[in-house]
Amino acid sequence: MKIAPWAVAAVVVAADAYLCVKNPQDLDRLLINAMLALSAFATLHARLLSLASAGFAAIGAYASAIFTIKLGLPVYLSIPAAVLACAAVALVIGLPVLRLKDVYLAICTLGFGEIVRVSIILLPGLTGGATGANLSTGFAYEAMKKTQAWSLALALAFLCYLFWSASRSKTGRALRAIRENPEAAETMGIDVVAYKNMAFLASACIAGLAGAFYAHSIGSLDNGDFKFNRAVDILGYAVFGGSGQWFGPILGAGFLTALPILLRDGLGSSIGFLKDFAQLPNILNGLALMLVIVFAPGGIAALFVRRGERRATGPAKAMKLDALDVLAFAAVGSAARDSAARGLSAGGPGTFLSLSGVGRSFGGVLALSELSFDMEEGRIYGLIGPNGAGKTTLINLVSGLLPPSAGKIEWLGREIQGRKAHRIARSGIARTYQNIQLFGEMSVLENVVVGHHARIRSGLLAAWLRLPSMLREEAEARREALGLLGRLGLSGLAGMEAAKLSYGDQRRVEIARALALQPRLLLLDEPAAGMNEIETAALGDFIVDLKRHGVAILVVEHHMDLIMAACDEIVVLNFGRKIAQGSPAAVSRDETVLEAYLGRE
Amino acid sequence: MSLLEVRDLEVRYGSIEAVRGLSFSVEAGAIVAVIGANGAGKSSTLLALSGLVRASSGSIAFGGRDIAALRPDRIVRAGLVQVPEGRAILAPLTVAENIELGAWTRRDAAAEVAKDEERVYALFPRLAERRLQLAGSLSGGEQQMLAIGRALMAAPKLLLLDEPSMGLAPMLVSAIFETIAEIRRSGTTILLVEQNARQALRIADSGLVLAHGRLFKRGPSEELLADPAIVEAFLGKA
Amino acid sequence: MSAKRSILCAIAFAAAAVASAAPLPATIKIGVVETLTGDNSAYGISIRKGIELAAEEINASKLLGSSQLALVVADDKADKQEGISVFTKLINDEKVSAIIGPTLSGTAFAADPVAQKAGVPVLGTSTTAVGITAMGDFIFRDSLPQAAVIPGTLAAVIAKYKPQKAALLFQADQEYSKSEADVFKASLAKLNIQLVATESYSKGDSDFRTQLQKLFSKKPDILVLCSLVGEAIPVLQQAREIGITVPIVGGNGFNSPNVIKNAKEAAEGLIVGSSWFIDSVVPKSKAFVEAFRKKYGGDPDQFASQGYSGLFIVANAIKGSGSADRTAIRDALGKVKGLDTTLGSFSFDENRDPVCQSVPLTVKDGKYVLFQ
Amino acid sequence: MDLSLLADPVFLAQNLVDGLSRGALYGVYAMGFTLIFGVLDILNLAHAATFMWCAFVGWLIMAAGGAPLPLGLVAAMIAGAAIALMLEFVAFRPLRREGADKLSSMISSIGASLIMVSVAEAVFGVQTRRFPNSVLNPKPFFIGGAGGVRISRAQILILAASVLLMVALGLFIRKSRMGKAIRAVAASQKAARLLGIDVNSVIVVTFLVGGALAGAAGILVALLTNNIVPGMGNQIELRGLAVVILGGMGNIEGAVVGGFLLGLVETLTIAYVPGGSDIKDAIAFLILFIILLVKPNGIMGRGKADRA
Repeated sequence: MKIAPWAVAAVVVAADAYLCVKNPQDLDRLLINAMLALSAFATLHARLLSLASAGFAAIGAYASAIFTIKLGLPVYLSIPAAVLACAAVALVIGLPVLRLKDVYLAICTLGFGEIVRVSIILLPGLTGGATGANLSTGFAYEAMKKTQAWSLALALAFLCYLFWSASRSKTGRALRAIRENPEAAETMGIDVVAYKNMAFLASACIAGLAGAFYAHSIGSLDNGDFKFNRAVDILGYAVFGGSGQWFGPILGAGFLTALPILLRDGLGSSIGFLKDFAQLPNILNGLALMLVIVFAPGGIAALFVRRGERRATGPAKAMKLDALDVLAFAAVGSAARDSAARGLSAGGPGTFLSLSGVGRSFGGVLALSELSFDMEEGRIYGLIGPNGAGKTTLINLVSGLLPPSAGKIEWLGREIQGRKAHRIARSGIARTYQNIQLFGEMSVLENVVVGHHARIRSGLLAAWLRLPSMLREEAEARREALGLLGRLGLSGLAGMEAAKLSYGDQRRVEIARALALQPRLLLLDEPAAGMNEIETAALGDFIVDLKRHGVAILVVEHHMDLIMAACDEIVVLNFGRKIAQGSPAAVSRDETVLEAYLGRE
Repeated sequence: MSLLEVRDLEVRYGSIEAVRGLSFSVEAGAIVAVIGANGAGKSSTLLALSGLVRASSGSIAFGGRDIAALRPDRIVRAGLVQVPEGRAILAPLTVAENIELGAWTRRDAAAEVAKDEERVYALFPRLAERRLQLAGSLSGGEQQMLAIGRALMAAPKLLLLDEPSMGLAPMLVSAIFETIAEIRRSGTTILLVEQNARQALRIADSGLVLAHGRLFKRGPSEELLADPAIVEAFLGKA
Repeated sequence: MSAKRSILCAIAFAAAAVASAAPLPATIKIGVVETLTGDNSAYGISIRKGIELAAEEINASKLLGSSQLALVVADDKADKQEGISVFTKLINDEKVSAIIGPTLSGTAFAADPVAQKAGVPVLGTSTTAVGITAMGDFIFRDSLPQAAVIPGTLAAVIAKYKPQKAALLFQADQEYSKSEADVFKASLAKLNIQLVATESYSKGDSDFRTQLQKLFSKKPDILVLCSLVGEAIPVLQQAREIGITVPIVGGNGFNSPNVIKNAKEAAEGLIVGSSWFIDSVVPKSKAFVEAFRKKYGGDPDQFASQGYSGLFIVANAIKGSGSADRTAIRDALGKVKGLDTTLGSFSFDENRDPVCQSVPLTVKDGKYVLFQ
Repeated sequence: MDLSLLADPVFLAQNLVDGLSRGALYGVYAMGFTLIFGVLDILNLAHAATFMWCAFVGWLIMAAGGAPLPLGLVAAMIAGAAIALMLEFVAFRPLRREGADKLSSMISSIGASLIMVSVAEAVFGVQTRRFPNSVLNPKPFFIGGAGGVRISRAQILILAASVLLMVALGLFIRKSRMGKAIRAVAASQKAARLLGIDVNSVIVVTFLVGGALAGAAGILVALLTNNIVPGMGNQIELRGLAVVILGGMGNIEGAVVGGFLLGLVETLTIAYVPGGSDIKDAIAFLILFIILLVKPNGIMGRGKADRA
């Protein structure tokens, strides 16, 4: 069923406007809920299923109440102070809690809310305990009431601006990438942990702000204000509105706040049989919730996205690598050299990549053991061996997704074993995956632009200020990415949603994305899987071309034609051990290799 | 009458047309290879045959009966079984349980099923050794064997194999192709999608060449292997 | 019958009635904001029944002459924001002359200031927390604060059982139960009874055996329980189940026909203090119970009674002031003295809190009787 | 620590009995919840409302209709299965399609829960409903004389039922043909489809079983606490979530073990920690925090690979 998204948004906005004109008290409620929804969005968007918003709102509410009543701080100071208190708590609990996944995080953060609630009860001197804190007799209350609605609206508008501008910057893109595929994001040079912490912190601060406003809007607090149901409601706003776009949660909060009020006012409670059926508005509310979510299962905001962005701009061209614009491509190579020179010139000659005694075990089973070999700059290395020989494990070790359990990996003269994957990616090692790991719901172009993450210097502040330098960098990144796509014959697909591409095209996008990092070393894990002989051969040519432009390559492949044609040197693994190393010709004659892997005709 | 008759099949994903008006048939007892470039619509065709994606138009007759609108489980029950790309084994279940579940749709006697189970373990002795191991702990090649063995348990009349050699070591690739040939000898018809086109055509009786969602060429394998245009576009130098 | 008495009482307001000559409007809207859905709706629904009964009687008896009271009922959902929203709606859209409610003190703390600011009198019929009426000169209540009930109850208990040691159970996260427990603690200290153990539970608990067992292990002479109606029943039953036989003194939550009906023999001997009970000999009360049974087919509880009386108090204030004007009603409410209600002779003190009787009761043979 | 109490063995034994029966109650509730999560990866937040409705159905049949306990138990389980089936068709199946956010199902279940609780309120009112003594004699047994350890019939029933249900469900999931199909669907719906398993009907069975477990939990909790109200679901929901996480999402035995653990910890906290009853709610989650820090997949969680 087709639903016009703008019509939905217009209906929600109109309903809310009507309500607020009719009953200005509902404006506070609406704005506070929208703010809470944004706080849930901040975490949800970073792939954190956190239900901590209610807990932080409680902290913000009580903190600002305490600052106002006990310390006599003016409201315009007590609210920011409360936000700072939330930030402090978020920093402390974020560290351990953010390691948890999905539902585990959700329940743990629910628990956090419960602990906050119990703490409120247990600190009667500070919070009034179970009997609650009452601001309504405090001097700040009346003053606050007068300014409440517009200061709240202003704060929300400001938050919206921050989210809007951030979403159109590298920060927003990085968060989208993390949402889609945190592991791939990490290997594209994005510090996933830092971003998640940032998102959690932002969520806590926004929730705290909303809570502080709540305290001053309501004038009294008790421990029941932010209990379990509230936490679920807040998450509901964000999901219902759509967690893909920043405006989704606001629409969601607008809808879900307005609906019960409209039902209440529309039905009244003094009419006929409804008189003794006070539950009817609640029942209809639940029904409406279910109906709407069925028609907009990705949330209201998802209705917007499905339309514009994801249309193919033309059919995919066959991979015509012979038409490669060598001159343009040279730019990639030289940039790669630049980036290498920029960051990691410390290494002495001869230590491009060196593995010595590297091993890795999983639950006692050795996947790799005692592996040593060196790579030189600008050469192509093939890594072959039977399934389960440890090839992908090796790639994971070099790219930093796994720490080795033994041994040393030296890259440009520095030991990098155990270093975080995003740092390794930034130092010039890019990779692709055996099972394609694209950011599926992002466009092909966006996927590639993610590769520019480390090179875009403009941070969040620049994005918020919309500095020209940041806009320029963004435009530049897009231009370069489009160029790269063009060279891989993918420019017609730039606007397509990556997940909708065919298997082989996805592989090419993955390679383009890796190249966007301007790597000195490219790790390719079965790049030709799903390609036919012709395409495989073209890929081989392409790899050789990359080498010519200064990129070293380690390629895992079962297509022996490609390996034999492209590689300068081949390493053969079997049961986690190196059984041979040498030129293609030598390896293909090696008895052990024939025995273990190639087989004899 | 052919075992499988596909007429004017179309498959769309939103605005993308993956398969456009494809017609072909598969005779009982044959191996038919489907080859073509990436995005030519091979996997989409198989998914439509298995009912995992709905054909937007066209008919699929299997054993004389139109199955285009049937649910996936009904299609399996009718005897059309697929081993999908990426194997789709049940990682948290044991090998034996995977095999056992392969016979889910069968209603014949337990003894028959048990006999088939032994046949599968005989075909893949590696699996017999690992009966109680979790399927997720198998190597890629063993997982492929398991996926095929499991599909055989459904006693298929037509077996769809999507890229069985993908990601396998060269030694295993030839082993898998040998197995496929052996399965055919036991009477099962096979529709084989392969990127490894040359090898696929070698064991197949005939081939279908797809391009951009359409049938580009069809014919006996030897003919296709000898066709310069096909060699140029899909097989590459030998 | 009852209306006659009300008219008699209203003579006290004659002076005010004469002062304002303008006739009362044909209908006078009274807002009723109660918790009608959710866990706490037992109170709200009960109050509403009492108020609606009162409205029928007032309108039928022409207490206000040709004027009729029209109730505008709204559900506050026990939610602060909803309470504020509903108050605003009633005040601005419905132009009510006065509001009765809300059900819970927490909601009152949020919503009453709205009425105070708009100059609309509010009468709480179930809000007992400290500080409710301190919110402003438009805020009244007819529910006795706990401090007015508990010392008397405990004094009666001491007179009979001479206890040395007491143990206390209350709900930690519930404002009503908590403040009731605080009043009990203060009163026990004043009466020189040692509080040997205090335990709590929280909302949602339904298994209290461990807490009771722990209290029991301290061998108290009396057990004080502060629970809302919902928990009162299982608390009582479980206390008896684990073998507690000492006298049990219950808070306000135990003063409900529901407790007797459901806890059955476990309720025997329970002692509660209350401004009202079902077998009250106050004449107004007898008539009320009869009328309530006739209309609803069940027994009223204390909340229904307080709601019923609440509307009568408001109606009498309207009659007294001879005006539906909000401020005039406020002024007349402040002057209510010795009004005959189901709660006995009723007055407001200078803090707009109720002054009326409170009696200790005990359960005997499945009925509340005076405790002696 | 309250040392005078610590020395009392009867008090300790009493607390163990009470703690285990409290835990059994959490466990039975959590079992159905975790089963549905394991298969569908969906938090069914209407599970608590299902549980509540079953308690009412049991009450109607036994207290109002005069049926004996076994009949009431069966009726409650059937009611649970029927309600869960309805949920699957109304709240979950319409959302089981491509492009649907997993969390959308959660929202839909919140909507369903809101409706179910509101309808119960409208139908039954919010007053406490109770079983008459004829249903289950509330007089406890005392082990070791009058001053000994008290154990009520309801406690015995719930302890026995929790272990029995755990074993039965474990056997069903591991050994039966349908159990294997359920695990197949849990592992990969696509793979299950390719095996010819009708995924929808397997999910229906899952909901039936999960609902029946909610029904059993509803009636057992109602018997133990003898306090049946429309809001009784809220009371166990949060604890249920904690228990499910403790045991590892989707792990049935884990849910029961987690239930026992939480029940014991809560009870012992109340019993032995001064002021323990004030902090018991926080203690449950503090322990959850600590356990998850050490074992991020729960005490019996072995990751998704061994789920269901």
